[in-house]
Amino acid sequence: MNKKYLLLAGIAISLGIGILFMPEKNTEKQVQPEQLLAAINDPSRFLSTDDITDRLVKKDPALMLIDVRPATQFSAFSIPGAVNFPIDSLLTASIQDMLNQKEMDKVFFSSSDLTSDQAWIICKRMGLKRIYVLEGGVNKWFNTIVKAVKPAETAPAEAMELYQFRMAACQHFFGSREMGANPVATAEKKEVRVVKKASGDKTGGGC
Amino acid sequence: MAKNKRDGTFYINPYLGGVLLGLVLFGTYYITGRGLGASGAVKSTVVTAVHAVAPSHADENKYYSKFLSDDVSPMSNWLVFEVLGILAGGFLSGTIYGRLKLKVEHSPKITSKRRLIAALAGGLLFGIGSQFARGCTSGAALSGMAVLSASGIITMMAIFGSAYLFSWIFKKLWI
Amino acid sequence: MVGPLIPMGVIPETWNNVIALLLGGGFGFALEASGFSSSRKIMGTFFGYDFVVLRVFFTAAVTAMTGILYFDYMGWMDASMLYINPYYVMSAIVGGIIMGMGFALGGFCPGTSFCGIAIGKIDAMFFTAGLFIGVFIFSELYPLFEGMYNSRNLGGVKIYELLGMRETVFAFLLIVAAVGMFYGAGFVEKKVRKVEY
Amino acid sequence: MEELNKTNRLTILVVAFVLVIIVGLITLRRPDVKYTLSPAESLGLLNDAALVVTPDQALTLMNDSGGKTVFIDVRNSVAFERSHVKNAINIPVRELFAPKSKSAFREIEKAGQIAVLYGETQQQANGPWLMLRQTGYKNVLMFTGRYAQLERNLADSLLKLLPQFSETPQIDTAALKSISASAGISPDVAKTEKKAVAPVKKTGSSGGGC
Repeated sequence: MNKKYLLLAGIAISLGIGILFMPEKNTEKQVQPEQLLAAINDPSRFLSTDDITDRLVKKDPALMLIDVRPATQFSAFSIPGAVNFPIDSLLTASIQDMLNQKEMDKVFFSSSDLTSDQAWIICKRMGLKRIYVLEGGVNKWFNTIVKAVKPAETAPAEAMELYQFRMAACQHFFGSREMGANPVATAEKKEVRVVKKASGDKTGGGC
Repeated sequence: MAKNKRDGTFYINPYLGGVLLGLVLFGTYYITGRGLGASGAVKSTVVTAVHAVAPSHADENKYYSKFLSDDVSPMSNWLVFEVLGILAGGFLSGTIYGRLKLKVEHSPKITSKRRLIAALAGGLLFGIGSQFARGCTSGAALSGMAVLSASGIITMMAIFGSAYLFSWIFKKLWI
Repeated sequence: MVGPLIPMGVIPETWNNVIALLLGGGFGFALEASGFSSSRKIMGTFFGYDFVVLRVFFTAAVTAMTGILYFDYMGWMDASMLYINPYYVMSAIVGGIIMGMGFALGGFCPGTSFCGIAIGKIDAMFFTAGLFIGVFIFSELYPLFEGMYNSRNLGGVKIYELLGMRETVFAFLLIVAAVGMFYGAGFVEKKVRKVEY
Repeated sequence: MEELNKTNRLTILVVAFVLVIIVGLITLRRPDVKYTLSPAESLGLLNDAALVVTPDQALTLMNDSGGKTVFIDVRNSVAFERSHVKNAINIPVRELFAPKSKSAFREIEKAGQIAVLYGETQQQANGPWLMLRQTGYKNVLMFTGRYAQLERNLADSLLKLLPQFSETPQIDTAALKSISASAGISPDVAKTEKKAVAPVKKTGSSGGGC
């Protein structure tokens, strides 16, 4: 046979030997430290409480709110529609599967945004996509949305609009005095459940 | 080489063909993230045709309706364009190497008619089999092997294993 | 330029069809130029007088696999984003066996039959007509096959995971096996009586 | 089989393919920063109180002139210029893995000192701290307060003005109760209501201990 085939076979085998020396895949799939640092330095991962509230009220099916606090704090109070993945259990296979849904926006939150940001860093390192942090966490959410402060009469129109939006959202989640009189609030009542159901369905489909 | 290049008997070195094909396959994966395929185009065409002739029937059938969605016509499936490309590429190669000729290729021991019937039957079986295996030799076996998928390699072994067996049974058709 | 380009959004989806046409052209050219438009040449693999299918098929698979593995290693493409056909144990094997039978009868596979059509092979046209009828029959009788078609889905599993091997080891063994087969093929070809076609 | 004898183009193609791979391998930039902790180990860091410095501890460390502690300011250079902890080194977040920063950390490590990272808020120091810990620095601590708490003249006045959100739940149960109590609860909402509201009373009675 042609001598060149020996050469070609040699090339093929040596490429194969090269493959043998490649490291195991799963460690390589992590985001490298330098990229991770760049991601940490990028504040676009923070979503505001108003933004999240807006999406909750509009029952965005791609929104998945994740409470990373311990179960006791979660059961005490949490944002409606959130699921509870305590930060210690974040790396378990079933939770990673749920977080690995490409079509969902996963938003971590804790009481403030520290623990949630730590969860975000670990998950980002694991190569998860479309993950975010709720800026200020439940505390800020509670204080801006549930306890929305009425702006002064002299405040600009935007501030008043924001206040009205927050009040409406609060009614949407927890009901209110003017219920019945406000068609928006009644119409949206059912949607709280839809949001929950949607997120439940999605997480179920993950495994 | 230049002399016999155009008389239709010239073929490129099979390893060269293999490397070329491998690079095309690799390019397909690199660009689209999916492998090559051929039977998918047939499926798309059948689904579209059935849908055009009998829309209600297509919607009722569970298999057709899997591939019918309201917004995107299955005909726009990129495999169809890929098959058009195959036809163009094959035609180009046939032109270069002088193989363009309308004919029935068959073993001297059998008639053209027999060959055509066998080809039709073979195509029919291949059509059924490719739906079972979710891809044909190119879509499931070749593309699957490139990414080392289990379905690709198992399908490849099943195809070649049974083809070896049956080719001896149908030996008369060939030699 | 980290691949795969279209899923990564480097190339807009609107280019899909143009790319499909070009890649298909390359595919068709490689097949035809290697002789896959001739059913008797293809069948040579099974009777031992011409191993062109074996050579092209395995060279292509090994080349593409090597390219993907190296590009993934070098970070030029993300192999985890590649589409993996789901592995349905029963239907893959049954489908493979049926296809093998069709292969032995028809002498083509779908891709090569399109090449045959391109250069005017009438038998390839009949084969393709058969393909359409076959797909149609399958779809019409789908309720009969549904159970088997959907049974035992293992998902997009890789062969080395199934065998409990490391990917790199399996890839290396595949390359060695391919080279060994090429050597064996040359050996068999010398022994077997030539067939004119 | 004469086509098997024509190998020139094949050889050229294969060699070109191999060349691309070789060029790729040569130009491959190995990341010079590597993780030394697995994700699970990093997760374990988060609950370790020995890895953080509370504001009280920080103030004692600042007064202690033994030179055992180096404060690292991860804020941007403008904020650093305006004011910073005495003798602090400025390493903005984005420059954490720059060669200059690495040599600085190496020196600190060599001198047996301890680096305390602080930012405008704890949140800002958190990322760099976790990154350094994950990439193998064992002498890096995180300051758990905000920068204002380190700045003596600012500490008392500013701290009260800024709203603070800490990891302690700060849910005003009274406000929530008043909202839900006054609402005519329909059966639809009741489900969410109960789940969200009822346990709050419990934490309220326990004095918000957690």
